[in-house]
Amino acid sequence: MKRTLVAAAVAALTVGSVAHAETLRWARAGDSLTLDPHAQNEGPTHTLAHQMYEGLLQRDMSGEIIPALATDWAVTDDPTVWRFNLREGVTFHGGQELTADDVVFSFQRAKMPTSAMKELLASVAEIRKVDDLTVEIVTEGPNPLLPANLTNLFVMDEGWTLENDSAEPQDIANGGDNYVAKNTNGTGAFVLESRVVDERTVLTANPDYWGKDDFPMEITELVYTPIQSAATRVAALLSGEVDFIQDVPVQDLDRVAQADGLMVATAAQNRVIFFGMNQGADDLENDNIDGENPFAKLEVRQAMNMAIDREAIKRVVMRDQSDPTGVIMPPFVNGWTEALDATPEGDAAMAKEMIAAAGYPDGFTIQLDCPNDRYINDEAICQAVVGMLGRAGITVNLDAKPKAQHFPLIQNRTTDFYMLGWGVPTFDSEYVFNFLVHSSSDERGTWNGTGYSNTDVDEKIVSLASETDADVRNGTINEIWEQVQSDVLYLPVHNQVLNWGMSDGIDFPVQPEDQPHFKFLSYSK
Amino acid sequence: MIAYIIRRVLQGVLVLAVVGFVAFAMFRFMGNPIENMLGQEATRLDRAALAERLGLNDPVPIQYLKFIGNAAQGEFGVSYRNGLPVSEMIVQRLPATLELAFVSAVIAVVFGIVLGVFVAIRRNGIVANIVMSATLVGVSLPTFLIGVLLIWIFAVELGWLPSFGRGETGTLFGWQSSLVTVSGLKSLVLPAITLGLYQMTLVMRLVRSEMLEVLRTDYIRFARARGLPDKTVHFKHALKNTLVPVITIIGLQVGQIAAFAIVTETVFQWPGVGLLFINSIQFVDIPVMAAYLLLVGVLFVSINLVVDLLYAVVDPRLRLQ
Amino acid sequence: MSSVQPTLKPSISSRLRGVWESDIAWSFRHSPVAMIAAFVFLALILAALFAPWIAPYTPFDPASLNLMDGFTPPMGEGMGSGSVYWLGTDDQGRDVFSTILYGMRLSLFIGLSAVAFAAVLGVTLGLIAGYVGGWVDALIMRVADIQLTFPSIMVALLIFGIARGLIPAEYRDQMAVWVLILSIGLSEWVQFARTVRGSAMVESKKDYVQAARLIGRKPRQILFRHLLPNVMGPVSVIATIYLALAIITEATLSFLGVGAPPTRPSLGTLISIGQDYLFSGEWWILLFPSMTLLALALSVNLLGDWLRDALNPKLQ
Amino acid sequence: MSIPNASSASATGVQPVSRPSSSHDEPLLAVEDLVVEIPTRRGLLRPVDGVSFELNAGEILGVVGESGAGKSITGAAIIGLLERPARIASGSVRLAGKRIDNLTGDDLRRVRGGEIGTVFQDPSTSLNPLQRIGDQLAETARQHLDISRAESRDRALLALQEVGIPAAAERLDAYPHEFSGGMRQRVVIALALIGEPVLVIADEPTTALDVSVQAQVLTLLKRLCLERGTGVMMITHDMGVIAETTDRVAVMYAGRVAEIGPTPSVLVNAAHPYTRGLMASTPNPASDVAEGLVQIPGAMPGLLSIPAGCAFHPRCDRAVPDCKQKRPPRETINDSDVWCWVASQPQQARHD
Repeated sequence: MKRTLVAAAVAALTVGSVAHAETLRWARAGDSLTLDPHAQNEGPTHTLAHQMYEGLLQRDMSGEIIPALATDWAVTDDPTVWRFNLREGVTFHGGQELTADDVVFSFQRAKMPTSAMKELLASVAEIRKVDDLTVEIVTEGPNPLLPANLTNLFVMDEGWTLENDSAEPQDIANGGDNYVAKNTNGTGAFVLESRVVDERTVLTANPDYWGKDDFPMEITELVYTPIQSAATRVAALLSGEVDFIQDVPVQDLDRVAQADGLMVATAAQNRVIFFGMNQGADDLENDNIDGENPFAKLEVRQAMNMAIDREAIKRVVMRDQSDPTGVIMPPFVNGWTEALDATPEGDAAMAKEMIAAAGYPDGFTIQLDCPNDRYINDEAICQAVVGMLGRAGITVNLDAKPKAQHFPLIQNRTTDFYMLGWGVPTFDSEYVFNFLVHSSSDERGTWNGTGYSNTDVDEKIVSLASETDADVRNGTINEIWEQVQSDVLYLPVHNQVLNWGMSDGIDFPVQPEDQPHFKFLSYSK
Repeated sequence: MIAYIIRRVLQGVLVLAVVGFVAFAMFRFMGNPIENMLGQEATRLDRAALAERLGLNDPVPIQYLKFIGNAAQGEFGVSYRNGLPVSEMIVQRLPATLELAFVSAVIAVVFGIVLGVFVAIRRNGIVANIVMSATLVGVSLPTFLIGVLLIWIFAVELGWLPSFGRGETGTLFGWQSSLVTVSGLKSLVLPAITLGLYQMTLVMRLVRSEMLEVLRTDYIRFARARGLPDKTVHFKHALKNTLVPVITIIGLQVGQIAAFAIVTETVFQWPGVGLLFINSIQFVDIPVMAAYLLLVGVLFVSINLVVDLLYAVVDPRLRLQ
Repeated sequence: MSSVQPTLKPSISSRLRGVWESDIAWSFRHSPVAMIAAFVFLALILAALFAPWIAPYTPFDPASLNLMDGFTPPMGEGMGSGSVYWLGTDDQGRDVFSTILYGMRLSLFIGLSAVAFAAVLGVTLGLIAGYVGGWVDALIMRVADIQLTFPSIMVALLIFGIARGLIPAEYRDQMAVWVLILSIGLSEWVQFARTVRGSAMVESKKDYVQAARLIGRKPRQILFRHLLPNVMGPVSVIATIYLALAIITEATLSFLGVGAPPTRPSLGTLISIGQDYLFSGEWWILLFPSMTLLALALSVNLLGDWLRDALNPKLQ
Repeated sequence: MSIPNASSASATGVQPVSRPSSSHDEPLLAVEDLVVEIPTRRGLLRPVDGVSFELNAGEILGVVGESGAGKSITGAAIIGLLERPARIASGSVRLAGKRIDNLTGDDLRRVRGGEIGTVFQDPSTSLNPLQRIGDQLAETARQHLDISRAESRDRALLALQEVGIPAAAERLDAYPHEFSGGMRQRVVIALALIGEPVLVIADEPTTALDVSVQAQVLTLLKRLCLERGTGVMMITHDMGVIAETTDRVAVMYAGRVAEIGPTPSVLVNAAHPYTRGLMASTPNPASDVAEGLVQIPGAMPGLLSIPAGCAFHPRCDRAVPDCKQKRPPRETINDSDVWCWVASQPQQARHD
């Protein structure tokens, strides 16, 4: 009762003091790993970096690409050359003027061997300065998707970086503790005030920000605290110790939404959850069928696809916070169609019959490898699927473990049946095909743990990279999807839904990549 | 005495070496740091190159020897997770853990001894029996549950105390301390109780049973027969004689406090080395895990030594050995 | 520590045992706390033992679960099947009551086995150390010191980590239980060894042991026929208290993610699942398993307390 | 083992005001019909059952009996050190005419150590192992004598010198484990006497000691008490100690006094059949020959099975029917008080 009053008072205060001197206390599960903008390619690290650094382009709160340091961009007459015009009058926090040299320097830095961002620039052959406010990026072959790869590539000040001996990105494998891992000098909306790693990072609004009239910019101080335990994170929000949290456990959404002074914002996430089956092997490691691989039979895979009751998972495990799907890409992705997304009707009895018909009247036993600290309710989803497959006659032994032990299994092709989640930062099907559909090789198919290998499909995938005709390209994408779907390459489960919990009165839509850009935040009431 | 200390220190070093080796043998089963260090776009070649550069392909004994060699020079490498020097991270985190452990140890010892003496003297009293049973509840529920329940009651429902973190810190004797600010002290309450409750119960029960033993000894009867007041008999004569086993247990429990600090720090987001350790396990941050285990080992060895030396202070009979 | 040991001589032990046991019985009859604790403990043991007959559902069989019944409140009807669940269901649609019974069975099995393992190991090493003395004693006790400085949770984490790497994946589900037993047991043997060693050192100096030695009894016979019965009192006290500790430790390990597998949850696993639902209103998932664990641990602890006092002739 | 005269004089010279004045007709200690009960689940035990005796100032009274006869419990009851659930059920204990069996709190503490000193059997367990003996002495002295901390230290030194601890000044700072058994018991005696009591209850003071030092300690205790006029209740099962030390002796059997009288007459001319049996089973200290030792048949009954009437009757070769039914009355034979139906009658063969 008392707390409610306090919360109400706090809310009233919030309403009263309009847009000035607003402190936002923000918590999520993990901390940024480094302040060096090119040293890690990882969500929370990018999120923090986005507050202080900017790239040529960025995605807004709805996922659309908008101008940032570049005001406009286009392919030149040469389809392998992109030209970017830089914004005038932009200064770094340290006062330095932004020039094309800084951009060239930053891109070259991001392509260095110790950079974590270099894969995103793999197709970039050269970056060059045209004049002080113009740069050109040359790609190896036409790359219609280049802009999508540039939204997380941050621009640093060349002089400042070199002065502080940080020409190369922080190299963890080589005792790499550098200046820019602890200090920042970006062009972004917020300036680093203080930071204690894993504990507390304080940012203040950048008074000289170029976009201070273009964005709400209502927060004056941003305090970021990682809180690892989900229960404690929710408790901190409920008790009013923080104003904004990411990663709200789905079961606590109602409680947060109903609490006085708090609300939940929801949006579909750019991440699909699915199961992979090792259908390429002659025999499986951990099954009870000798000499043959039940996953190699299409009927078995179809039956399993049918056995999974996605609606039940959504209703119970995900508390309606998921979007069941029949394809392994989120709806934002180029190539997505409603027909592909349609889920098969869950029918355990039918599935059982099909498995019997495929030669396993008594079913069979397999092992499911599942992470327990990576996706929303990952272990619970696996458990539910174990039960569903059990009713279809497949006995599943569940082995749930931390992601650090789970992912190497997929990388090393030592799992028969596994869970994986996938986000598509380029918002295009090619990215999915490259990693998940193409035959596993050094370059492509690195996350394809299914042993699936189809030369025809592989060729089509490779052709996508250099196809400049959008219609032709989309046609090929559709063909590949048709093949993938009819082969039941994966068992899609759902697209994750993002939930942010926050104080009432904050107007802040959920960003599909889970990247809050706080310059967009405004206090609505 | 000095020879004794040197011998104990050497034994301690041996113990540390063994522990370190076991730990290193275990690290390879904890997962692969590469997946966490590279983004999902990394190619197989990138992964192989990084593994090679980190020395992860070396046999365990080689990795171990490298670590020991560097550690001997005070060099613990950088964290795989965030690239910061491990020694710097530990130095930064240690005050929080030491402070939490210290406060909960004080709670455990002070309340444990006072309540222990009380329940021993009033052995059949109603209040003593209630105290005995009530404190048992504390050891009959797992620590993490007690922590979460405390958060629920005192942070969420009542809103009296913070649910996470250390609050404001001030500088005390050159380190960042929560003991000097109001919000820091408030932040300490719940984690310290969570961590200290179990130890308190243990100390209390031990003091009780030792007191009951001692109160039956001839020298206590003789002290009474000489007309010494109860207060002198209980606290000066009896309590001091219970201290040797109590010191032993407290010394050993410091290790338990360090271990349970992992759980408590996770629940309360207490920015200490325990939380750091859990983070490193999840990330397979081998340099941090190795340094942490070494630190804990050093802590245990020194505590054991201190305990042995304390015996001699408390009990003159042990000084001769 | 060593003084809890009853002062019995084997020569008259047979005569006294009857009396002694009836002493225990008397003390038991006159301790309401002990009687209630014993009743609760016995009831829980029986419930766990006969879980397959008592439990209305089979929570360890994933195929029998109806996911749509998940989060049914106590006495509520499942949305999927319409079945009524006395204590509600958890996130997987498992009947909480049945799961508690099966989970308790697992927790008790782990706890009892771990303590038995620790007791056998500790008593054997303690007897040998105390009886043989010399460098054997020094070695065993030094190992014990090292072991003792390492908190049980750490030991368990280490063993679990190693076992995880060594055991083939297909056996992991079953092995988890044995690894838990091994790791909890290994972290608890020291107290047994220390106590037994102390008693064995005292006893082995006594006339009857010297006599047995003189008439040519083998050390093993002396150890097990003569010394062992004398240390059973304190050993049983330690065992009770450690049983409670083992069950709690298992729960904590589950919280740290190295406990029983989620498809066969122990009481501890259930609690760490349940604590996710503390704020969300599904209180029954946390409350009932916690109460059961509390009842179990509390009754064992209270019995241990009573036994300690009852076995200590000086305190009667 | 010589004791400076001056010091002993000064020690005995100080007489606290609270010291009970002992008039000639009032005995120093008068125990009247003392009954100690222990309620147990098998019934009420009476380890002390109607014990009466008197002890005069400066007198050494021996209390002798087999173990379990109730000697020590009688001693503990007098200084209020019975351990629960044992309790004084009836009877009285008077010290110089003042009842002390119902004292509590500070009054009880004043009696303990201040008026009645105690010496326990085993010096190795009687002293707090963690406290310097000087501190133990000084602490006790301060408790009973109105003196300062510095004075108490002098007192402690004096006390140690009196009991013949060599280099006493240095040994004040020693811990108990640094003393031999005999020396420790001397310290215990010093502790018992430092509060200047009028009575010392010595419970088997030499039993745990080496035979070689038993006599020395005994002599010391006797001499110190004689010098100060302190009465001594000497509890022992050793007839030799009785013979050498005591003025009078009380013989206890199964929680009751069988016979009490001047030591020589009890030793030589015991009236009670049990005392006779006891004497007959003890080697005569005067002769080295162990010949003619006779065991009393049977054993002393346990507290649960004390027979009606005279507790000794099942083992008594002179028992008459009265012995089996009625508790014997007190009777004065020679100089002794005897509780027996047949003691006054001429000895004859057992009939029935």
